Amino acid sequence: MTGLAVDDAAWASAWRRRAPGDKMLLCGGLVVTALVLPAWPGSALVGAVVVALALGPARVPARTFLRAARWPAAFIAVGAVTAVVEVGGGGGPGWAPDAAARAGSLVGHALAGSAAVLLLATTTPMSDLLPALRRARVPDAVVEVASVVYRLLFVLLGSLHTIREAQTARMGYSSVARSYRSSGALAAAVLTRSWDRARRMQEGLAGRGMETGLRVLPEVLPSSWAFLAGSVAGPAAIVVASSVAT
Amino acid sequence: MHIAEGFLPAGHAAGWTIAAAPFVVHGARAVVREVRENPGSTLLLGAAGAFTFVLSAVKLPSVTGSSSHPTGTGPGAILFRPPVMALLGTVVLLFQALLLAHGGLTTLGANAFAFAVVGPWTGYAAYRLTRAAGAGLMPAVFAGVALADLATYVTTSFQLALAFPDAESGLVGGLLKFLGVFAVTQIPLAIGEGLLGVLLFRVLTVN
Amino acid sequence: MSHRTLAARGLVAGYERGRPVLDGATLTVPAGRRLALLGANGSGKTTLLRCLAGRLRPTAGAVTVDGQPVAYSRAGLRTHRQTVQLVLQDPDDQLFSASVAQDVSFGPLNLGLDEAAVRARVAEALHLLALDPLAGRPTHQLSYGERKRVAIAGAVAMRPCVLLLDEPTAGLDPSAVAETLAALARLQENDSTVAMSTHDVDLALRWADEVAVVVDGRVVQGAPEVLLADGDLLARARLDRPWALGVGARLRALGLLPAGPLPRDAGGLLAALPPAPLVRS
Amino acid sequence: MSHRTLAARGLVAGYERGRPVLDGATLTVPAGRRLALLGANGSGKTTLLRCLAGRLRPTAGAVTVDGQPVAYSRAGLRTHRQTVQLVLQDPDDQLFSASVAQDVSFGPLNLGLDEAAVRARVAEALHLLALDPLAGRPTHQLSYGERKRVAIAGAVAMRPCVLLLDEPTAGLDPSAVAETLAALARLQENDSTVAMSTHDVDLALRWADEVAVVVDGRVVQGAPEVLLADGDLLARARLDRPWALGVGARLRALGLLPAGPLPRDAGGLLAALPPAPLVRS
Repeated sequence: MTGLAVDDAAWASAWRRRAPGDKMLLCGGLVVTALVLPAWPGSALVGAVVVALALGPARVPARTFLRAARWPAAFIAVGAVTAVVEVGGGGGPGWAPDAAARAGSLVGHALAGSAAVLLLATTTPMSDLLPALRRARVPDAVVEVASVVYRLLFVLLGSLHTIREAQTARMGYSSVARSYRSSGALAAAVLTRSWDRARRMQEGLAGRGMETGLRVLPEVLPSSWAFLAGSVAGPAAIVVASSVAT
Repeated sequence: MHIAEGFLPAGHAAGWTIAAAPFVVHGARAVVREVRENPGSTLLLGAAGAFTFVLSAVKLPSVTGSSSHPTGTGPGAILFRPPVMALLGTVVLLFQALLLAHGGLTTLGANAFAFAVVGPWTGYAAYRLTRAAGAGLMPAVFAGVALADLATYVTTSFQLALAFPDAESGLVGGLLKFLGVFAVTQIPLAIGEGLLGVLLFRVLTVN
Repeated sequence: MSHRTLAARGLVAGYERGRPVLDGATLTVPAGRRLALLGANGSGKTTLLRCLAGRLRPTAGAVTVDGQPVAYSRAGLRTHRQTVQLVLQDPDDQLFSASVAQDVSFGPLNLGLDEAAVRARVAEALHLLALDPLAGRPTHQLSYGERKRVAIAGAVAMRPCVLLLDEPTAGLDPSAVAETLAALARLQENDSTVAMSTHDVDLALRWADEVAVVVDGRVVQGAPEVLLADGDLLARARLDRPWALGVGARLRALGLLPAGPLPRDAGGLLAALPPAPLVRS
Repeated sequence: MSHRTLAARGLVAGYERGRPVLDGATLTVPAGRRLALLGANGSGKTTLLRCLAGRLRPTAGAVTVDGQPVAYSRAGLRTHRQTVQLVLQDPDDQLFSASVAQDVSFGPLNLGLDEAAVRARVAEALHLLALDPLAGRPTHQLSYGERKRVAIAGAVAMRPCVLLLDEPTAGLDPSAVAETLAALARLQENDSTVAMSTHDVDLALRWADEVAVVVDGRVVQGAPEVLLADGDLLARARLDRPWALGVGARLRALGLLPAGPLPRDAGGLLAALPPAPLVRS
């Protein structure tokens, strides 16, 4: 109920035990390839490869992947149409001269890029990515705050859903005015819960010897040479294929 | 609405990342200092970040029947101050990009500039100015939270207009287009988020 | 407000890892009788209660009140929520106002009642739950057991025909359990049908007129002394056998208990056993 | 790591509305024996456990380990926390990391151990709690009972001489209670002295070697079959009498139970009673 579909997919993914660095290299490479190549056929190829990897070897449920892609797709559609509408000139709004080509390019780049990020998101839990931030010289304190955010957001989302359900059952959302009052009480209740949680967690962790930070030992997720080679070769092949085609 | 991955040209994405960086680094320094002085504040800051994430999952009731979500940074800017929100907001954006597919990684800088820098600073300034003008706490909270929301979307529109100026009328035309699509529609929602902020602070001040 | 019969037929609901939590669950909460819903954690008790309360729409099957199926329209759900109220296990996720009276008034206010009527409802609900002295107290100062009763009062103020409670006694000490059960008895007299979920088989035996055991996504319903003596069913449901039935059966076999139903708790057993012989001091 | 005797003498602590929650509490957790701390909600069980664990400094009285009083200096508290670990009732109060193994590694890392030693401690703690299959799972996908066991594993990884648990079985279903008790037995064998608070008198009778009842800010300690048969004490402490002692006493008076200690649970009672006579079919 309170789970986030993308996060659930990441924990259940067949690539869960692959080294986060490997997956970041692959997805980073695909994002860059999607952005720098011409949309046709470059970004289209990236998109096809990403979907094939996600639904194939990574075994991300198709439903989760497509549902998650709806959000960026909606933004991309609205944004692209707005970008190629022309409002200057004498008459009312009209299409810019090269509207179709520009919109196509924009949509192609953005959809392929979004899909590549989604591949990383649906195969790698946040708690595997945060240690990578530490290696990227992000201060420990920041990484630790982020890891507490990750843990607590599920606790708070649980509270949010349950409180909203209780309010709904007691007719709290039966009119707009009541909805506002209920939402305000809901937000306030979640905020006081979050403070209370932090305070009690502080005692719990002090008892386990917390003195300076919240260091934990990440899992050992060994890197694979074959995967790394594929991660370099794949985008390179797309670049070659794209330049041959154009 | 955050700018999706790959939507901005590479130069723009890099430029906005550079623009947001000093604010986020400043926020990170503030957090590091805070945590060094008081190790327990890691948990409080984490709770504040989680609250900001969760607040953006609250449905804002709207008169038109369609529902939307608050940005969630306004109350945080007033409660935790803009420098801290610059960092927490960026962390929340990273989580939204990777847990909800809202926004992206190369566009993280641009989104952070709108959502974690301009929004909180505008909201906080509006809150302080309204207080300084002699208004009560609740009007100031309303102004701060509503303007934090609106400023975020105005900034997003500006970023998009800069990347995609109108073919005919250039930057101004582009700005009008994107404001029309992303910011004007946001006005009732900004008012809604302001109201939500007032209700939130009312409960907090009673307790 | 009057007792009503709430029922579920062939419910399929609550997918987890591709399999439904409930897979053809059928159950009746008979008007005016006490039903205990038994099952291990994760068996689907809460999912079933949420379906019965109209909070979760089953993917198949129907929920009915006095035989009428629930309509999942805005108006239909509104009616259903006034008929059936559910109180979940954790009180902290149901209390969201600053003071006890304020929290209990939330539902009646949303029903659009006038101030006097709201006050009357709040007073009645607090009284039924024996919470009158706490009316003005902030909710966060209350003990866990008190908060649980305030959460129940919030539902009771809606004057439901059927009140469903998820684990109302979990985490309570014996005296708080006794207070909660006494309050439920008053509610039942006040024409609300009460059903609760629990994994405490001893409590179910002592309290319930009927029990329903959730096992493998379905429900087996019957008399407490029959179902709770069914070792096979209890094992499948990962529940214990109530001690009173095991010990009672042996004592009956030894000729120490009179005919009739077996005693359901220690008090009943001691009353039914022969008195201790007088010992010379 | 080895069993140690943890004790408290004349503790005064935890003011509430001007009166101390504990007002002269004296208690011994004897090395290697199972102690159940009984009391109603709000009686001060948790305050007492927090004092024993060094989390709360009493305003008067002393906490000792093998007779040595705890020093409330930074170094003294650090030593004490390595000796005594406390697991709170709500697992979400001490699980802060997203993955099970990562969370359990927190304590050992704070002890300054190297990576290999930390991994060994994590594996050992998960194994003792029968959590090995969950090592790589995210905390937020676990059931309540699983999260409770992970919280215990986090404390066990510190290799405490004394492990204190606040209501470790509250809210668990019978099979989860059995799993938790089995894990506690392994810990006891592994040289950690285990004490738990509970308000379940039947569980205390079944599990504990000694019980300590918190009543009116003080503690009465003794043998389970003695204290839990003391109606006066139980009434003051707002606790029930375990059914097995009441029923057992009557059956002994009726000459049905052999000499020796009374059975402590249904299994023991059925084993001690004469077998049922064969019935013609």
